[in-house]
Amino acid sequence: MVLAPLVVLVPILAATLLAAASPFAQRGAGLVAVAAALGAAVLTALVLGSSGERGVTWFSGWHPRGGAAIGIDFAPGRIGAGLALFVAVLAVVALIAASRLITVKSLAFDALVLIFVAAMLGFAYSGDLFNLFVFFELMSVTAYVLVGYEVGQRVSLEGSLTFAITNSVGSFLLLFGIGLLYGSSGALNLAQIGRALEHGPVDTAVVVAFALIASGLLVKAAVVPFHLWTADAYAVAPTPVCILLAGAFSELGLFGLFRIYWTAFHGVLGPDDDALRVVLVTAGCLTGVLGAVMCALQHHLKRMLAFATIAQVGLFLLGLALLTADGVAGAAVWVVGDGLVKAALFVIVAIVQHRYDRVTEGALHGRARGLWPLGLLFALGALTIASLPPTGSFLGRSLVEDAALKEPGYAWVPALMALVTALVAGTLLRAGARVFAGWGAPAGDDPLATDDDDETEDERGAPPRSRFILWALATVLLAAAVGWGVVPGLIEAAGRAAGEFTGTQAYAAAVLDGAHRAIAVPELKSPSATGYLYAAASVAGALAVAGAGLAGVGGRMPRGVIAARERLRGLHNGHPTDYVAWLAAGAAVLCGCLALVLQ
Amino acid sequence: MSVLQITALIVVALAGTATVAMRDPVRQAVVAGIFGLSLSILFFIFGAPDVALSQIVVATVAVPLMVLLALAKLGDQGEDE
Amino acid sequence: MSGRARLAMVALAGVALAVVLVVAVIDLPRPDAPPPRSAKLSTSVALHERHVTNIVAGITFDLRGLDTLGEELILFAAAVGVSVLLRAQREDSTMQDAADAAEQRRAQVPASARALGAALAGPIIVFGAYIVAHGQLTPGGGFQGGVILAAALLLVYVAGQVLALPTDSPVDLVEVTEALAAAAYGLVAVGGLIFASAAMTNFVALGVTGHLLSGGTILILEVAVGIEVASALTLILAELLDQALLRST
Amino acid sequence: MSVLPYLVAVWLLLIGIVGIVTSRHLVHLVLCLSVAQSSTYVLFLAIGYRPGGTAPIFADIPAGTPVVDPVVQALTLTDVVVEATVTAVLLALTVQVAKRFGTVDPNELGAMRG
Repeated sequence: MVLAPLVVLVPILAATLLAAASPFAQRGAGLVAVAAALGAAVLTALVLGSSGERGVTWFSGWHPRGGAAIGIDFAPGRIGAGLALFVAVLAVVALIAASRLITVKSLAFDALVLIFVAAMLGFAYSGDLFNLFVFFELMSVTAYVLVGYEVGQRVSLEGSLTFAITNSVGSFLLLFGIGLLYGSSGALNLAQIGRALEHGPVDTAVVVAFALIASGLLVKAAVVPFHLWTADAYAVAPTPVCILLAGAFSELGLFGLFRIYWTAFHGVLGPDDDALRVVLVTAGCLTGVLGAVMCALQHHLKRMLAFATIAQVGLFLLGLALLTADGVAGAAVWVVGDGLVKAALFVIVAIVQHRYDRVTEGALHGRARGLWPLGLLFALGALTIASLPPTGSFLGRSLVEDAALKEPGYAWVPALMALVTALVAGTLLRAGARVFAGWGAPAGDDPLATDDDDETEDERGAPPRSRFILWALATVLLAAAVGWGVVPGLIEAAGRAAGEFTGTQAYAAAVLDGAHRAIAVPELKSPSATGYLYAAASVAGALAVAGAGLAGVGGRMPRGVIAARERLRGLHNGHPTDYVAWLAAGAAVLCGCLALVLQ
Repeated sequence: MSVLQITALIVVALAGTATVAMRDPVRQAVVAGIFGLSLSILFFIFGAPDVALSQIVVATVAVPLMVLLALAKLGDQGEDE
Repeated sequence: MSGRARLAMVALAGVALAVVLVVAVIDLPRPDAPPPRSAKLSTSVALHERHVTNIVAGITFDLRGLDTLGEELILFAAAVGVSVLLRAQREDSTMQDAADAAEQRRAQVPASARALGAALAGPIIVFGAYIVAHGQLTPGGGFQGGVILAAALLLVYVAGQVLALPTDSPVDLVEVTEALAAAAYGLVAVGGLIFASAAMTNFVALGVTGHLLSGGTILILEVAVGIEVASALTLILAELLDQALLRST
Repeated sequence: MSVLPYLVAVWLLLIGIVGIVTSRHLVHLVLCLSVAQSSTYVLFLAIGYRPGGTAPIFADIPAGTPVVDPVVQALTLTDVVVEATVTAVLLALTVQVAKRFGTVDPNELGAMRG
């Protein structure tokens, strides 16, 4: 396995060489960035193809001695390798979109995107806890800069600053947790930590270490109450960056958390996983519901998509928090399908924004009638989020539903997921109908929504030839999102990958002893009648929500509801100090809950 | 644990608190430098000379220079907050 | 949220976190526990198989070299990022203003100070280079030496030696150097893949433990990191300094 | 007394967070962040420390001498660099915010909200 290190090194070398060439500003060097991303995509595909139980690479060739690691390893497994492939594909999409959307693009932008991507790929592969932190920081630092790339905008700068402050605090919590864990286990390699803790007592240091690591990663994943920075940053980032942030960045936070859980903590916390499940499922529910409600209150299209991302992250967390291989398989399929749709929707919004210089529902009302084919694509994307069969989102969601129905006491999860997706998809449909068809009452006056002077300068006035590529990109992404659900053999592959992901002992044996152990592969079924029923409910709900929105139901709310709504919106006030206070409170609650329930 | 170590730890805790408590950014930059130096002394005492050297160059050269240049940029605005 | 509500919230959260964290740290093994096996193994591997006397350097640049690559890239990304964030603004104001201000400033620096700066810069550069090159033997290394080098370069800058040159070319030069130094680290990692069995594996003669030219690729990496750190920090400080100079116009 | 280093680490983390939340000036906030981050240095080095162990440098001590844990020192080195770079990026953002919008008070941010 010489390939895995190259996956990270290729974009890194391309980025540094691009930066070295930047003072000479050669035209066409942007192609180098796309080529590097394509190269990384091919390499990740090869790694996925060859990653099985033996897919462990030790840097500098320092293999573990007597079960103790001395170096750093890449041990992606099929889930990590698959996620890396997905990230690399999104990177290609983002860089192509960037070449059309950002006119004052410097080579520095391409270099930063490539470093960002390299960090995400390294994060997906690494099997060492501290190394995960290093890639996590690298991801974050580049993301702060990329979000604030359009320094001319007040909102971009503020979004970037808030993002940087809250995520820095999150990373301190993560690092503190890593320190506690090293103190208790004497190891940094995930597999070795798992073995060291396995037979020990569940002591407070271990539980608190888990809670702190979870807090740090949930900040990245945008889970309530750590999510407050997310919409501020995602709504203002350049669209190519949004594709990567909304499609993969948050999801990587969840991936990191559950990878650490399954490799390092499952052995010691596994016997109490009922309690852990309750805590994590609760967080997932809150995130899904809050994200969906906030999404419905937005008029700014990119901010709407940002809250849609938060809501979906809550649902992915629900699937993963079941702590079963079934849930992991479902979430993995769903994440990819959803990321593709999200990317397509961001591209569509960018086309509209770029054409009309506006990005709020009210200002765009009926203006985009001429772009009606794009409106159809947008509607298809919205319905995909409501898990229209046979899309990838539908397949992933029905797998998660089955996983929830298998767990006693979680039969209500499918209904909640249908509710959340209906609300999110309905909101998007409402916005699409207003923008592309001019249907319904114009969006109400929204004192808090940003005015339209905040248009992104850099995305304005690109050359006209650009449009074809963007349209093609949106179409291809949507086609991929639909096609993802009917890929032959996907269910079996996801099941095997999830079985491997959750096989704590087999992972440790592969990493530390180079030995092969059998894994338990979950039995997954194709979507059943129940799955179709929930999907139909979701789609119907989405249409109802859209209809109600267009009919102006939102404007005639009882006073109490309006007050509650304003309160909720007031929480997302853009003050980093408030956000950090919520973050600290969330971490305290998580640490306290876990310390109480797991002892 | 030796008296030296205990003293260094207490000094670090106090200097950290002072850094947070100092509301005026220029003075705070100075106190932060002292805090950084006290940390590096602590690292020396705890057998980590490499980290101590890094901490010295970061706390006495890199960060104060960056902060003071940034404050120079902010100018009067920063003073009266 | 009002200031008071926020304070109350963070106070509550802080107290709760304090209780949990204190209970957690009390649980940690006491210092008299034996050191972890991985740590003992790392020490003996670095000393005997990597021929370095400074174990921390051995771990930083070889056993955990991937972390250090990531760390260099964080620095690289930050330097590129700071120039992206600040440059857009610099282009708003005319470059001429900045150059004029610099010229004016230079005139204000007494000749004796400039001479002192120039005189000090030499020894500091030698000292920084010494620290960079001996990292595998004694405390110090690329990072620490690199910061010292950056300080020396800044001294030269402030002393007005460089400002006589056209304004952007030194910064460009630093940018290119910085990117190439970051690339060098990546290339050494790839070199391990080509000349040895795995990425980042040493592929240079290890030398005799305790000698200056020992440790194989570690010395190369120390130098690459030294250059990277010096140029990245110079770039960051120069961007901030330009900002400060702009204000005086 | 052997828990004292750990307690100092906890204290620095919490006081740093309190400083961030109560901050009225972005530069002050950035320095509070660095205080919070320094808690992790203290924690790591405290975990690696062994009474009687010397620094892990075999330039002038014989091989086999008990030393403190060198791994945590390598981690802390990385951490120190990360802190300096994050500080640089945050200060650059602060300078831009101040220059363009005339405020350094984090509570006056939030052009986009709700």
